[in-house]
Amino acid sequence: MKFLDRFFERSSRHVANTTGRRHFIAKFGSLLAIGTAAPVLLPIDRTSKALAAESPKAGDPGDPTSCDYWRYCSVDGFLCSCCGGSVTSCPPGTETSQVTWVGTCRNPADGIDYIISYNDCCGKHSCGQCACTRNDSEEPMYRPFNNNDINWCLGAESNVYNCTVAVIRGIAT
Amino acid sequence: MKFLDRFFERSSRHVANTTGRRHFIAKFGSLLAIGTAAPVLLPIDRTSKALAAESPKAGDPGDPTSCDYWRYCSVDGFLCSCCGGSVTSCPPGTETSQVTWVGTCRNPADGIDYIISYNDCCGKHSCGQCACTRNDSEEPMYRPFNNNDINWCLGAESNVYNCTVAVIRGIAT
Amino acid sequence: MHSSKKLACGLMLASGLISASAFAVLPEESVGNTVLSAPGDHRSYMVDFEFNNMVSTRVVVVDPDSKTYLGMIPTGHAAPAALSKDRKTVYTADIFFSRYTRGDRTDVLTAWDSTTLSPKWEVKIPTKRAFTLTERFALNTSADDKFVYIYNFTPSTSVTVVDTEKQEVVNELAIQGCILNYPVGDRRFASLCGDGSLQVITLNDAGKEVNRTSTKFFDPDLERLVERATNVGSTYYFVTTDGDVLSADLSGKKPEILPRWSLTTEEQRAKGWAPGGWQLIATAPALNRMYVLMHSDHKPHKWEDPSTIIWEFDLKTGEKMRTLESPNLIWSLSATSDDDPLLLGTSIEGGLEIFDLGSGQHTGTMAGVTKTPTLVINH
Amino acid sequence: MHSSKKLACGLMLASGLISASAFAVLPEESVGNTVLSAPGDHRSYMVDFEFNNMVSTRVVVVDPDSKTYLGMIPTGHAAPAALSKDRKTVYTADIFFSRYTRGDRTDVLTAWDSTTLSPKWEVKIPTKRAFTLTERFALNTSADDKFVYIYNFTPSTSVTVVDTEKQEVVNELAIQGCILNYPVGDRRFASLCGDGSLQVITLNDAGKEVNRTSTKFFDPDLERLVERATNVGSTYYFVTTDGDVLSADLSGKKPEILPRWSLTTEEQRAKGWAPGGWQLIATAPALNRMYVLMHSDHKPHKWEDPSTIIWEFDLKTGEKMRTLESPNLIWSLSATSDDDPLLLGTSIEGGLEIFDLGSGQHTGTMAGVTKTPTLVINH
Repeated sequence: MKFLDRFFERSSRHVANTTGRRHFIAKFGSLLAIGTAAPVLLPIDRTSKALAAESPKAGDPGDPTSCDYWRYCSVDGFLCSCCGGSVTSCPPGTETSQVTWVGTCRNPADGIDYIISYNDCCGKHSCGQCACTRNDSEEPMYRPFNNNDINWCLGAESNVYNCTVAVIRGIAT
Repeated sequence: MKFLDRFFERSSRHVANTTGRRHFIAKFGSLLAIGTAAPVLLPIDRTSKALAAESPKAGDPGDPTSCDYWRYCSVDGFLCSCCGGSVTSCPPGTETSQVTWVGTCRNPADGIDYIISYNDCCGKHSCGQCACTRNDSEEPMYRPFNNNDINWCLGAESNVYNCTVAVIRGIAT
Repeated sequence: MHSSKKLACGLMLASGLISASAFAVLPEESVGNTVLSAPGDHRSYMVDFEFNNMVSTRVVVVDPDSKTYLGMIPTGHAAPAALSKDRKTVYTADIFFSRYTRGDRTDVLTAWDSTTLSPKWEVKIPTKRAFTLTERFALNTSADDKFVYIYNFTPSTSVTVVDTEKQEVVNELAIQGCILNYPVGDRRFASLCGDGSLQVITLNDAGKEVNRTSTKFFDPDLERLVERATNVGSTYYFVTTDGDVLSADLSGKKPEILPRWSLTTEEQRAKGWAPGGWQLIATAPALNRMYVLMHSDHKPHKWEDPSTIIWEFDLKTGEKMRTLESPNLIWSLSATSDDDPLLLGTSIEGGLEIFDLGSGQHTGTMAGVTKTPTLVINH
Repeated sequence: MHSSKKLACGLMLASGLISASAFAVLPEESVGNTVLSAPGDHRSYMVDFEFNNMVSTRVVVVDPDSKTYLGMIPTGHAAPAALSKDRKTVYTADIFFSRYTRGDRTDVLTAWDSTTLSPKWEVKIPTKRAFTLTERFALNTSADDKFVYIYNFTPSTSVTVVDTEKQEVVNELAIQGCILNYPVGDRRFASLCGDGSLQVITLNDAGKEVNRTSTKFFDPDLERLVERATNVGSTYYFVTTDGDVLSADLSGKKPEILPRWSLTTEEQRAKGWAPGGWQLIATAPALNRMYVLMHSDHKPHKWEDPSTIIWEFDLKTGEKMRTLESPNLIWSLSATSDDDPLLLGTSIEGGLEIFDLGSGQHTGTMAGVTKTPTLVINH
């Protein structure tokens, strides 16, 4: 879920560690079920930008409770790692949405571009911790699966948004 | 309704223009219906304190959108005069609670102590404007009709609190 | 003891005081209720998303001339709002859960009286209402106020049609691959599609589809067109994230695509000037001018970032007329439709920024009237 | 084109990259769910009143040792919360309206699992739950966890009794003229009455009243006794706004009123020292000590104002032991019940202030974890 954390986090949270914008041919009308098929991306204008400021640590560098962490390059919402979950786990008592949006983030440790899904955790209201917006690879709403202005608690029993995880789904081509 | 506007209004809003604390023999279990019988007060230790800082205007001095206004000496909540209502009118679409708490405030214009009822306006959630707490004549909750830690939207169709008016109900003895 | 006798004593004592006082004793009062007058041209409605809670949200009603808070409308889960053309009704498309964050979901269209700010009626709608950062074109009325169009996203997309006379749902139109509803006249709305086309659906008086067209509008593989448009009558204006203006006259069954123009000179674009914001454009129909939130240091990831700088354009010539500046960062714009229009901006601090478009002057800020205002809308 | 083939290509390309990298390629992941361990001695629950919204409220669960946000429990309309003695359950007494701010009202007692933070069961209760600034003694469990007591205010006062084994309401006891429920042992609770008495009700295993006593406790015409008490076992401690401590042993059918003592010396009282705050007192049973929020410039209207200064008292001697200081204004206190207790304070900034009671040191602040925390409670 992308939201107005600009209202909350107006500090220098925009880190140019994304690999540019990518276009996803949205298949509206069919659920994008995680686990059955990974989202398909069509990169068109990949640009190499400065990596995150953190000094790389082995494999997966950075602080998952910081908006600067490399996996959050297209996140928009509250970080589950500050909300009782982790970078890949929903907080206690929340349900993972099975529908999601995706971004592509470059890991500064290996220079590889990973496909990251930003699954929303649902069924409790706004966690309110670690609001984080990084919009670089976002597309307008007519390409919804690359848009984070949408509450993606669509594939959950309750559509109420709590926070967002950032999960590696594969490597971008 | 008395609430934590200390969390919001931590400026110097406490004006010592009340006439001391007053005790109300609470009649738990029977509604205090406004319009049928005015609340009865038993003053015990009236003290004369400094009046409000405003220079008195004819009859009813002060700014009804300011927490310093003399009638608000025991108010706790959002001022309806900032919420689309007035000092005696609920905002559009809200319902007046017919159960209320009372305070006694001295009017700096005439030096008279008036009985003020603080009716809550109900059916919409927190107005959020002009939070104002002035607790001087408040009693603990075992004397509920002098307590403003209670949501007084009890005598309304919906018990959701929006803001509070301050209505002259008579003169205190 | 504690009877009305005691009070009578008090009143007698007070009578004694009156004579000694320069003022008459203030009379007893009763509690009144407030009813607003019929909405004037400038009345404004701020949609408050309440990011840090988002369950019970609100629309705050203000008068930007007197800078007065007029009241509020409680809504469910970041509801979009729309105004009837006759100004009598404010519609909100609400979601309610039986246990607030879980349980049974109920979606309703609620019709609020614009003078009492009370609900007049509601109708249950399919539990599909889109739950997004509030979109200006998610909820709209037909020009004759007969129909209300509600955008759905499940992520299948569709539009629910409510007949406001019958107060019932009369249709749900699939708009697969397309989003939102841009209303046109009495019986038509457009949607913006992922393949770069504009889809236009025409209804009959029963709300049934009688015509549907698809017209190429832009190339989504080459540029990003912001879906948050503005219109003057049947002509809709969109901007690309790079600063081009794409517009179309939607009055016919098929859109007439109008010539593309640019908000910026090549020099300005080279300096990094580009649009950015949420509802980043607005039009003042009486002036035939458009207002755009602009960034001088634009980067792709800033396309939804707020700004303090607003450029004014003549819609006839595409010429830049003036620059307006706000003391606070603005995220969304709206202009009034009368002959003495105001431009209104929602600040990221929760306030409303007010500009007089006759003088071009910023006339004031209503600070703190909302928490996270995503939109401001006007009659 | 846009099929899994394409992705397979990507994976092959990636394999090529691996060999050139010093690190192994990160594996694909799936989304997990978090389950908490059984609550330790220090786990804390902050009741967030959310003054600026108050519809969908919350309890935030934190670990003050690691200063970690563990999760949250969504509640309805400023619900009070209580913890079962076996630490397995968190109870909340919620109010829900069908349209959030209007419509049909439903009150429920919700039982949440303290490890999954998910609802285990709920039972509808009379739609009378008190809606006040959250009171510590509005919702409580019996010592054997069989009964939950819910305070009602309409403004008639009563206590709903829920049998947690049957998961049903088994009684509603009128407590006319009295407020709250201070639980005692397995089958008893007290209430504080407007005439200055303590009323004690004893129940049987079916939740029916078998005994009721009333015992004079203080003179409400002479002093104000803050209803927000604290207890060590069956002994309850209250403070007056002037700084006297009134306590009673409630283990028998009739309370034993204990000797009154003062928080202050005459000199301190003359200097203006007096207690003030919301939940302004707390006890650490293992130390047999009490903690009181104190003001040095006390005035009557400050009796609910926050403070940065906490005095520690030995409950056996009534002697003042230490002064603790918080960097932020605290409104409510709680202490843990273990042998290495922490003192916790909710700051008016929404944070949690943490003190180690062994050293008496302030060990940190968890900033911004709530909006308006009225209470913090502990196992």
